[in-house]
Amino acid sequence: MKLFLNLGIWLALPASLAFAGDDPITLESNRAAIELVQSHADYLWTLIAAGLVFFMQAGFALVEAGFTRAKNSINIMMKNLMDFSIGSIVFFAVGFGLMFGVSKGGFIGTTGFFLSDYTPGGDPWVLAFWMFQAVFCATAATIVSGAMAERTKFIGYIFYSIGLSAIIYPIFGGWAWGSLFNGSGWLEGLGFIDFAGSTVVHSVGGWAALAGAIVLGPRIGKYTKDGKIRPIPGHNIPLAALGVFILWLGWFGFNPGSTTAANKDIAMIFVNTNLAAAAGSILAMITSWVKFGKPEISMSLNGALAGLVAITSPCATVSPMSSIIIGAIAGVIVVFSVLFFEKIRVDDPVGAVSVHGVCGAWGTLAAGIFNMGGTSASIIGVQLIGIAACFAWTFPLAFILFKLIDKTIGLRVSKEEEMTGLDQTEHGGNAYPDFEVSSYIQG
Amino acid sequence: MKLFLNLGIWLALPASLAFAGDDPITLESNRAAIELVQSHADYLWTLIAAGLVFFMQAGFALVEAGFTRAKNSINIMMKNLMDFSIGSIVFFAVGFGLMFGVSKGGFIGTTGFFLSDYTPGGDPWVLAFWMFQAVFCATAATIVSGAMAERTKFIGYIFYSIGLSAIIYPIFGGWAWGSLFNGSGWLEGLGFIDFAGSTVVHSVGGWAALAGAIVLGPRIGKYTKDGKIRPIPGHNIPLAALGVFILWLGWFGFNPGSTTAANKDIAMIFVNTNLAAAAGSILAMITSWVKFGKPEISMSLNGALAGLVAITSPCATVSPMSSIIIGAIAGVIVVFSVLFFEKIRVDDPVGAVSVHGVCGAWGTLAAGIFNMGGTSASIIGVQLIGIAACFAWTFPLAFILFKLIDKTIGLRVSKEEEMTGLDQTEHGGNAYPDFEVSSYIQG
Amino acid sequence: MKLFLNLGIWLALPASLAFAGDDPITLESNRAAIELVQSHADYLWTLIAAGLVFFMQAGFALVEAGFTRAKNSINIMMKNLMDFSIGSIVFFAVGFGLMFGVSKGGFIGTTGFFLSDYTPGGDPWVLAFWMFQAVFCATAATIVSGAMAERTKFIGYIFYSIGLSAIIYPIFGGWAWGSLFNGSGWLEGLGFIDFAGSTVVHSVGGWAALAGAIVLGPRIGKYTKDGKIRPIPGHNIPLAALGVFILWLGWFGFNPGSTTAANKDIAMIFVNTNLAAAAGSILAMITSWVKFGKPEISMSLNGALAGLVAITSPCATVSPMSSIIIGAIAGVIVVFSVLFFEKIRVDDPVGAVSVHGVCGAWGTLAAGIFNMGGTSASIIGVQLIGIAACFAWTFPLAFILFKLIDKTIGLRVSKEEEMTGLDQTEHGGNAYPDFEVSSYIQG
Amino acid sequence: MKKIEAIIKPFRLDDVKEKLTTLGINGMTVSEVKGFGRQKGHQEIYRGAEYQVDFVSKVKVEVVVEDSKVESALKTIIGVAATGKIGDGKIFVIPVESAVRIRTGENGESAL
Amino acid sequence: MKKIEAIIKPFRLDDVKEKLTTLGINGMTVSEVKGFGRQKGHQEIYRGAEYQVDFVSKVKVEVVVEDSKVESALKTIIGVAATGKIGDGKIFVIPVESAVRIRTGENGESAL
Amino acid sequence: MKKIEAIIKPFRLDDVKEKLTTLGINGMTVSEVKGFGRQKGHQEIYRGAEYQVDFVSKVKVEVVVEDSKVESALKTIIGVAATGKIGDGKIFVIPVESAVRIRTGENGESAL
Ligand SMILES: Nc1ncnc2c1ncn2[C@@H]1O[C@H](COP(=O)(O)OP(=O)(O)O)[C@@H](O)[C@H]1O
Ligand SMILES: Nc1ncnc2c1ncn2[C@@H]1O[C@H](COP(=O)(O)OP(=O)(O)O)[C@@H](O)[C@H]1O
Ligand SMILES: Nc1ncnc2c1ncn2[C@@H]1O[C@H](COP(=O)(O)OP(=O)(O)O)[C@@H](O)[C@H]1O
Repeated sequence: MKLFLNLGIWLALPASLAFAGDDPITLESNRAAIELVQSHADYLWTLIAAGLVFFMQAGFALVEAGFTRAKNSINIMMKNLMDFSIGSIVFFAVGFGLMFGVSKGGFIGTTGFFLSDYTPGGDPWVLAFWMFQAVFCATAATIVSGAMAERTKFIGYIFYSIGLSAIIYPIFGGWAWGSLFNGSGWLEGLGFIDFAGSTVVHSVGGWAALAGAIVLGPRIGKYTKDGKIRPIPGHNIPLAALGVFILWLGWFGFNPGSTTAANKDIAMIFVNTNLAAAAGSILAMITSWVKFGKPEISMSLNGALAGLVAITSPCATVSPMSSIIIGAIAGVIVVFSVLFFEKIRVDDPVGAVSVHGVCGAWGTLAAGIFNMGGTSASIIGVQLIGIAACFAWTFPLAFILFKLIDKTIGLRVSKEEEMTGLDQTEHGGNAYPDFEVSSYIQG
Repeated sequence: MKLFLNLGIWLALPASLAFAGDDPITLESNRAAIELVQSHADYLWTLIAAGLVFFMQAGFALVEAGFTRAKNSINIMMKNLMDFSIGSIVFFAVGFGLMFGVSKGGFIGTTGFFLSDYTPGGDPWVLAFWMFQAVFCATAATIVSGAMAERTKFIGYIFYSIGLSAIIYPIFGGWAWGSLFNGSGWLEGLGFIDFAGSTVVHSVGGWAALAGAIVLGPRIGKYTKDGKIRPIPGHNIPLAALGVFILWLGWFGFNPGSTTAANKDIAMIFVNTNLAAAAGSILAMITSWVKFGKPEISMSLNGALAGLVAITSPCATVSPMSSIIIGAIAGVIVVFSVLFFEKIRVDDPVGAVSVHGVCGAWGTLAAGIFNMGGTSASIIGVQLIGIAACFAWTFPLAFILFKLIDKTIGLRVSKEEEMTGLDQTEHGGNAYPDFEVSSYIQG
Repeated sequence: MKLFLNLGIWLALPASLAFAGDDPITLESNRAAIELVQSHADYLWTLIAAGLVFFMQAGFALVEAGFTRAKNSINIMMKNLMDFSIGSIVFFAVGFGLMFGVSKGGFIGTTGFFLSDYTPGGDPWVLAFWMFQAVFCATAATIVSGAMAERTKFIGYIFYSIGLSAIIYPIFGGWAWGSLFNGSGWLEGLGFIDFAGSTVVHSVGGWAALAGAIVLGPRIGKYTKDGKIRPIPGHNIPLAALGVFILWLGWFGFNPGSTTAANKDIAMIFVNTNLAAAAGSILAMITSWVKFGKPEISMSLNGALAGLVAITSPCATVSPMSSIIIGAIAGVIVVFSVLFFEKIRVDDPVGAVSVHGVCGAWGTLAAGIFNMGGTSASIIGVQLIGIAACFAWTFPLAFILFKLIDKTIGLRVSKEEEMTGLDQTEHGGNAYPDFEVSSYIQG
Repeated sequence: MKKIEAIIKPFRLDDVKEKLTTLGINGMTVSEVKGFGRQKGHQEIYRGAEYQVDFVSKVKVEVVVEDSKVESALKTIIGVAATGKIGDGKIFVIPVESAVRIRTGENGESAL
Repeated sequence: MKKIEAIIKPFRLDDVKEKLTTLGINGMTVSEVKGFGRQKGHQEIYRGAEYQVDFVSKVKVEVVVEDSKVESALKTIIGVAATGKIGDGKIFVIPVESAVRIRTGENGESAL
Repeated sequence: MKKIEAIIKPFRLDDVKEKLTTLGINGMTVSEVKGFGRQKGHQEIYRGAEYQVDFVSKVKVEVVVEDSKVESALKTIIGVAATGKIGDGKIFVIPVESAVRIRTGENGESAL
């Protein structure tokens, strides 16, 4: 620490200052010093925000575990731990380069693998930027876990996770955000607005989740022989609720942090993020109340997430009042979307497809409609192109990836294993050995 | 993101710089740049602190759920989710204006509803400030939830929550803090010291909680026919403890963040906050040990919160040593206060009245007694006026509000519903379907 | 708040500015203003980081509770609450002075007790610095709790906790970090590199944990009469996993925060911390997979912590690529280390000795081996001296401390109490009264 | 000797226990069970799907008594456990051939 | 009257319950039990140590019926609970001397 | 056939199980129960209020055996479950009229 505190102070002061003794203070040296201090604030904010987004991993893990059965909790924690861990390494080695490297025709990055853009002593900004982008990539990856819960082979999941972090997410991301670093994407070229990633992160995750849920098929017991829907209640609602609070907190890094600069913009982004989440949870609650006769919690929790996902794209370009509207609409959409996918026999235990896929698309469209700078057919058109491009790229590719895994190492566990629970069969463990746990819904 | 990173950089650099090409650098332009960078730091801190205070919602939810029975966990999560969500919208529409708008005679704000003080392109400070104030309002609202746990009708709770966020909290808040923005309160006019809200936030919440608990009456089974106290053990102590750790963390935003500026003051505030919490938990543990023969956990956890509440008002104006004393006394007070309210048949499952109401009052008084700048009869007198004003305003008003709700839509569930549990009757859910859960204490 | 917001603004602007009216702006006044703003950023970062490290207490509590039996959960929460609370007070009164006071011959500090280095109106840096150091001290203390879980007398544990926070940790810490403030340690004098404390914090905690586990002896039932190892499964794996996510988050304060300055260094430290943790968890998972035939979760979680502990010392002086290697090796080491200590009958329920002691030593060595500035026999030699000094100081001292406690007030509970569970016998409580809980492994 | 198995509503347990003690019945064994019968359970909603939960949580009280005490025990239980509402539960009487106290090896009624 | 105690695999419960109802059996009591038998449990790993979990989780269904229904009840249970795999469980028939409905005090078969 | 119901202290279960196996008893059913008896439970404190927890957690072991094995089984259980302390538990012997193995439909002793 010693070593570095000194160095710390040294760097903390404008470089020029280091030799203040000799160097005369000039207008220019002061200006340089000011810019250095501002850049320190930018680093601080970008990295703190990255930390908050990292914490969302815990939120996703808790929501998924809480909304599924006790016998699969260990498996869920492992998947969430691993898609962040593996995702970090893969994005370091491959993903970042494909997303932000010098671009081939706006379609794919070609440089910056293994963080080669950083050279000791060189400008460390690439490191701060990488960190922020890495947690975004992991978010996209982990969204899928929930939709595939309770029936996916662990090894198969790991291969999917690598595929998404290495290829599916980064390449699409480069189309929309490449120019944030060395790249330049065709989509951003058209003027596509997706400030913090309703489409780039959430829809990519959501559509991949849809592919996964379809390829897997529903859990045993989710539908009765005579085709009726059979709810499979989540085993720990307080944990799920805690997960949503953690995600909400993380979003205060996700959206405002996407400035990657400490400036005054973050205030409005912060407020918009909060108001949309609030409106989303309220409207989802009301909708569930009207439709089911009671204010149902899992829908209300999903509603908050729906509002957050929806505001992710427009958060920096719409007014607080618009944010409330955008979030509220998302809160209604998510309820009907969950029911819809359940009806068409896409078994998504946590509602990932509806929350991230559908509401991500809605938010991206909303960014065009509610744009403070005014909207136009062309602006909305470009947003629609972005939404379509995301689905057209992600869904088929993910579908193929899952099919491939299915045909090779296998994607779904056996009926026996599924009924016994993945904790025991995949990990040889028991999440709650001191409690008598059982779930009768096993087909 | 592209769009904004550029804009980000643009804003991140002193405005004047944007045209550095043309503009000559001057002493004044540098000074302006310095102030801009400082203001960026102020925004950063205010918003990060707001995020930490937001997270306290999760802490409150866990403490309340952990200290109550499994059969009411869903209801508790819903209440905590909703009083933050609804509170955000209500404070946006009404509360903020009443609290910080141009004041009528120091009693009530009259402008700034629906965040009308913000105009696109205008100074965004109001947004950062609103965000910070909104999470404070939600804190006051959520305190009450715990005292009313396990027997309150959900719809009735929602109406209370609106009433507190729209009227009770903001109007009193304006008396003490109005001048932080456009307002000017009569209480602050007298020189009332309540830096971060022992009274403004915690006592308001605590006295409203007292009113709620009284109007509701005790839970079935809390007192035996022959009038003996019957403890109703909380169902998940590890969750409750996690909640306290989260609250403690959140307080590092609550108190130091109340500078709403990135300056050196936050160091002492931070240290004082921590020392008071530590002293509170230790003394509460010792007190429980002496009184009950064992170091009891729920009291020790309450003790930490008691210390935090008590230091909230004086944290910026007392020495670290005084903070230890203030926290320690709070730790003792809270134990006796909990026992007292239990004896007089105010059934407060989590001790909200004692922690927030009583210790909030103690902390406000302590701010006068231990004031670093020296104290005096008049200083203490003003503190007492503030304490009294808070009770005189909050308790009757909240009492009326609860009575009103009780007479109209109803405040308490039926005996049957209470015995079955609110999760099932109010929300049609089951928090732990895979576990065999039961509580024999049902009257 | 009023009072202070004004003062806040006042301080927020460069002092000189306060009289801008009168004072002319000069190059020097601007330079002073710039430095003031930078120092505000330094305060901000140091305190935010301290908050994150504080939150690690919650992480440790959850990991320990999750990896042990339900019947001891209250006791575990109490220990974690108390070693932070008591540790804060003790470090304020004694520890900080011994660690950072003016040093007697590089061995022990002699000034600055009761935070006497701070005088109202004086430079508040000591407060920010104390806060950051206090949470470090508490981390070292709490590490031990896990290794001694499920059989330690509460009162005995409290005395240990005081001993470590007052003497064992601070004195050693002063040897390596004293010069960060008023001290000067012999170890840092040799050029010992331990940026954020793989040795100073983690190995100290780990070796003390080893002493504690040895003095206590294994839990009843851990080894069968015929000497076979009998696993005692943890009762709540989702909580344990949440704990690891929280610890990982906290480490983003622990390592980057150790700059105690807002500068560009934090970017690389942040990235290295994350990559090492990721590599650690992956390799631990693979190792468990190969050795046990299944990817085991408790090992994978320990692997992430192992990577974090290992990178704590070198995080600021090695490349991202090296960080991956360092973390990966830690992930393998931790698995074998856990098995080793189990085999030699050191019963460490959470693996604290392996994670913090062993991997802390590995990380400290790695700081020498992978040093970006190049390495040498002498650099590595000094690292080895530091590692050895840590063990030579901590283990015997802690051993004596535990023996002393054992002989006087007693360190271990009775067989009856252990079998019944500490929640009931030590705290008169029940962590999960609404659930049917039982553990058959009781000897 | 007979074993009396009473399936009752959980919140009646305290009173049943108390009253039995007054009869000089020194011991009993209790367990949580799920009951299915005329009392038809309730609806739950999860993510929009309603479903019927048929089982009602009940408590099973098992008490072994000498034949002479059976009658009074039955009366007592009925007396305190009855709320008059559907779902109050059942009592079954089952023959017990012998009882042993593990601690002492005592056999027969003295073992109770 | 007899008490039929069937120890079955948890996920067969729904069907057993359904089928018994069709026999006009209006009630039963269910509890979670741990079973030990030929079906030998499974291996678990925790922190590197493998260990055998002997017990398999089962469900115990207790249903008291008039003598005339015993045969059909047994057949029904066997019919739906059998999967042909080891561990399907057992059924025991135990005499019941009397049954009472707590709510009404009714005695004998009408109490069922 | 008889059903032996033994209510024992949880941590004696492993040994009881082991010893019974040596008698060639291939199966048993175990469940968690709350016991009430001479062993009087314990005090708990919550938020300052002390209260008596009357119930002690016990384990109920149910094993059905042919008549010939009853004696030895009883002896064995008493042998291993006795600690000499109050609360060791009870054993009750209950007649069983028939036993069926669900998997095969086998009846009688061969079903055990
Ligand atoms: N034939 C039976 N065998 C075993 N238990 C039964 C039987 N019938 C009812 N029960 C138990 O008694 C409880 C109450 O019975 P139910 O028919 O709901 O109401 P009531 O006791 O008023 O008739 C049921 O929940 C079940 O646990
Ligand atoms: N003698 C017995 N007494 C009581 N319960 C038994 C007995 N034998 C078996 N069981 C119960 O029946 C279940 C199934 O028995 P098992 O031998 O595993 O398979 P199967 O039913 O195919 O013979 C066991 O898990 C246990 O709960
Ligand atoms: N009459 C009874 N009927 C059913 N179970 C009983 C009866 N008496 C005791 N038990 C069970 O036996 C357990 C031990 O009995 P207890 O009187 O506490 O000690 P001991 O076995 O030494 O006499 C009790 O906890 C209870 O579960």
